[in-house]
Amino acid sequence: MTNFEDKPRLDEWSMAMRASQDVREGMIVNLGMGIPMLVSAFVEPEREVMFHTENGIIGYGRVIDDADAVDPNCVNAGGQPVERAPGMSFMSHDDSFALIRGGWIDVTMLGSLQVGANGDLANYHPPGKVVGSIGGAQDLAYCAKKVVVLMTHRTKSGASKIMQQVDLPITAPTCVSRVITDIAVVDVTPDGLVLREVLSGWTPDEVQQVTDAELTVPDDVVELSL
Amino acid sequence: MTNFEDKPRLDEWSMAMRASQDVREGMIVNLGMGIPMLVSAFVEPEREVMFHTENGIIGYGRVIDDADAVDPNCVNAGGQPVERAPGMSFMSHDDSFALIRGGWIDVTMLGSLQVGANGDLANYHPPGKVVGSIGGAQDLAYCAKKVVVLMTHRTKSGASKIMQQVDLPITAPTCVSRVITDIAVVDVTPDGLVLREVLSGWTPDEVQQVTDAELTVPDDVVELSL
Amino acid sequence: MPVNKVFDTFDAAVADVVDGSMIHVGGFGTAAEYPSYLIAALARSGVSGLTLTGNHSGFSEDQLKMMKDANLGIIKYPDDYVSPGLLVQRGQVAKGIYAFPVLNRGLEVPFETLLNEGKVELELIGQGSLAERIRAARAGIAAFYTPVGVGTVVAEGKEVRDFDGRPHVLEHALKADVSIIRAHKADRYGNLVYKGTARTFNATMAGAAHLTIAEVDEVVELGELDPECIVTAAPYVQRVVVRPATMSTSWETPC
Amino acid sequence: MPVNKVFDTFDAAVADVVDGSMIHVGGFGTAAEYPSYLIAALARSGVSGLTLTGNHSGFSEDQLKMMKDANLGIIKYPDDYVSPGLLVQRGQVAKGIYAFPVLNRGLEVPFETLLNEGKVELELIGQGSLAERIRAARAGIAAFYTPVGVGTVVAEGKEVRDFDGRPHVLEHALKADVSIIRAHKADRYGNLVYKGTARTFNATMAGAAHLTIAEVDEVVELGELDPECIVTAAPYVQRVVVRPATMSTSWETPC
Repeated sequence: MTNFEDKPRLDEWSMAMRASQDVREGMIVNLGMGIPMLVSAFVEPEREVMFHTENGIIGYGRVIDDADAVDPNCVNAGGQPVERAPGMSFMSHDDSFALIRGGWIDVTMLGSLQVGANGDLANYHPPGKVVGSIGGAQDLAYCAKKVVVLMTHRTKSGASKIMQQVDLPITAPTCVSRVITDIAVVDVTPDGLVLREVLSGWTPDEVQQVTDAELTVPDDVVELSL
Repeated sequence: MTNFEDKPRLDEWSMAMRASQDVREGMIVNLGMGIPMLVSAFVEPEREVMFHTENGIIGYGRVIDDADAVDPNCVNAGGQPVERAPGMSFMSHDDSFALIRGGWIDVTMLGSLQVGANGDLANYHPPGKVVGSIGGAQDLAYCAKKVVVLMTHRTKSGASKIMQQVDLPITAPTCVSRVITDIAVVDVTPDGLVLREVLSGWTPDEVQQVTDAELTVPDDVVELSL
Repeated sequence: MPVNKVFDTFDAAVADVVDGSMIHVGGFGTAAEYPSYLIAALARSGVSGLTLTGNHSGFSEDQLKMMKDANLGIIKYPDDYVSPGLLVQRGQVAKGIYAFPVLNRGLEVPFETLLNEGKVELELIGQGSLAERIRAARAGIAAFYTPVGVGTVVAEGKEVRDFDGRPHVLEHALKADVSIIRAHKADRYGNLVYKGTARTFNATMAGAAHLTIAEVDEVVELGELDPECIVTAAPYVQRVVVRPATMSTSWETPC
Repeated sequence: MPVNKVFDTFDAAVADVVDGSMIHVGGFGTAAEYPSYLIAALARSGVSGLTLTGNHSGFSEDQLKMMKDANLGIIKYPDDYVSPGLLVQRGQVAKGIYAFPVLNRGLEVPFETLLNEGKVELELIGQGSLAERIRAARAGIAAFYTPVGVGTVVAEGKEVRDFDGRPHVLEHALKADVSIIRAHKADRYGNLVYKGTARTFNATMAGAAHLTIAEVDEVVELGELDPECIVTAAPYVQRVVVRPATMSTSWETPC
């Protein structure tokens, strides 16, 4: 497998920016730890989205980076302080996951270690650990209406993270519907993985070369735009 | 069976007054429809009892009989307007029954059609009806720490309501621990029914004569006092 | 375009409810707790073959009139109180899932009449299991084991299993097509607060259906409801309708 | 004598917690949510062989000091923040029921060290199922079927059954001996309100044990808490202790 070291890649903020295009007005959205949490920065307040966090806020505002403005009792699941927004409410952990399990989350965006061609999600158990921490991602993966994964296309050592068959313990089977990486957007369909968008500087064939799973390239594949 | 028509009987208020002796400070108490609802009138506010009602109040105050003071959004399960009391709270119906099912009610007092010698409760299906309305008594009967029944000793036609074996559909099996009637107080024990208190004007033997179930009369049986 | 779940009329809010729907009807016992205007709108829409769930099957028009005239109890029945019994009386209901299908004494309510005639089906269930089955639907729980009801009519035909030596009955979630509920205040996102004991089954049923419609006293500005005190969170509510400033005195009047 | 659930000291409030107890430990991720003084009191009591449940197994003293010094994130760690990891580090814990037993990268927390050494037992469970199992204990539900976890490590050895064509796993209630939680305000009956996201597992765990002890910022007069806004009702709470006005800077100081 060629490494294509010299080719362009989106940084984390740009990946989040691309992902923010999938967040539409009126949606209830849950952003997992890591790159997904950056997405809210690209959703302007006028686009009225309700961001849900597992630890019990529905409808929080922007992430706060001013220590003086921080309320330690208004944080998201990643521990980031967030703004109070009009229309928000607090809830207990059981109520928060009742909301998730009941199917009321329109989209969840999660980080991952691997995604399978069948939509399997493996995001909790890094290689070499005796156990992993399954956290709150599992309920989101099983119960959100749509699961979007944001992750780099390959590991630091160059291994593909989009696998024909995942080889890490799974968080949830056949749940992912879209993967947004640093070089492409790939949809999981009943007919397998379909390449939707490719970063400028890459050809579909090159994306396939760095992807373990087989990709279908439709005629309407487009350039990934931010 | 002799009718003892000329003998004294407690009226409903007096039965409630007797029952109020079983309500002790700090208890969480649920009062069913009918005679039990009268009990709270005999619990002075200084005796800090939290009265729970199925429709979602914990800690309500006195029943209100002044139409001008009524808040239609503060009623007990019998539809009686009740006072707001310091330390009360409102809850949804699922939360209210979670509290019951979770075992947090210390005593429930219920009306009944029949009680069996084994503690069976039959209080929802009057004879002759195609169906009965099981309401909220069932959860209370299964889950309260103590179930006390308040009912007349006999039906209007003179039939015993304390039965060796109930012949109406049961609300809950073997749940009753005490029956307070208009002539006696009877405890359900592992060894059967034990007569604890007898209304003045009656002998234990006479109470047995109007009771279908067999009663044990211990040496320490006392006169029922209000 | 800002999110706005507020509908102009009750008729519009229930216009797409179809025959054969299962509907959770909020309320418990007294007039102030029922979504009267939504019940009236369903009566006007003429939708039929409904399965209703709720605490109580409700009263007929004549019974309500009688009770209003008699001023039973010391809480007065307002003129715009419409009971879920109206839908039963009008033949719009095929099945009821109730804790109180009939009154144990006194009045024969419409559901009892139709039940005796074999024209409606009844699923009798205790209040606690009814509330928990509805909550389970909201919470994505398919079924649960409760100790309540084992050995009685409500457990007939249901699985019983011991946990910690105590028998429990398996009860299934009740997810409806539509929940109609009454609340006090809403905002345009659909957040709700209730008023005292009107919380009851109304809060339980919010979100336990594909479509939840809330009848409210007032819609307030976004942010006005205290985030610590909101009882029903916005995602559970799809439509909000405000009760009219001038009381409607007939359920037949479009509203 | 009026009902009064307020205890004078944290030590007194946990004095009767015995070895081998199962304890729900409230909190989620940040310092402001944990019942730090109750955790410290359990550390001082030396009670052992505990089964702890909670979101996270927690940090060691050294790790906390490092994090305080580094001021990780922009939320500062107060000096009186004690993590449940203290109990793990001190060998008081035999088993953990956690969603986050370890950090997926970076620090090796005390629980991971002991797990690798075979000195503690782990029951791994997702946050949602953990929260619902605790809620089930509070609500008197013995077990429930959830779609979450089927086909993964958390469902191993558990019953799986189809409902509406979808497989569900049977999860059992988690009733603890003791719940230690953190709340904002209490009254002497034990009613509680929380502050923002500190509600989390604290409100979930209240009442899910035979004994619930709440660590609070303040006890207010009976009637001061709005009955529409009380989150945890009085019957669920048996003991209340107020955090000290002067911050304790060592968990070893009696308090």
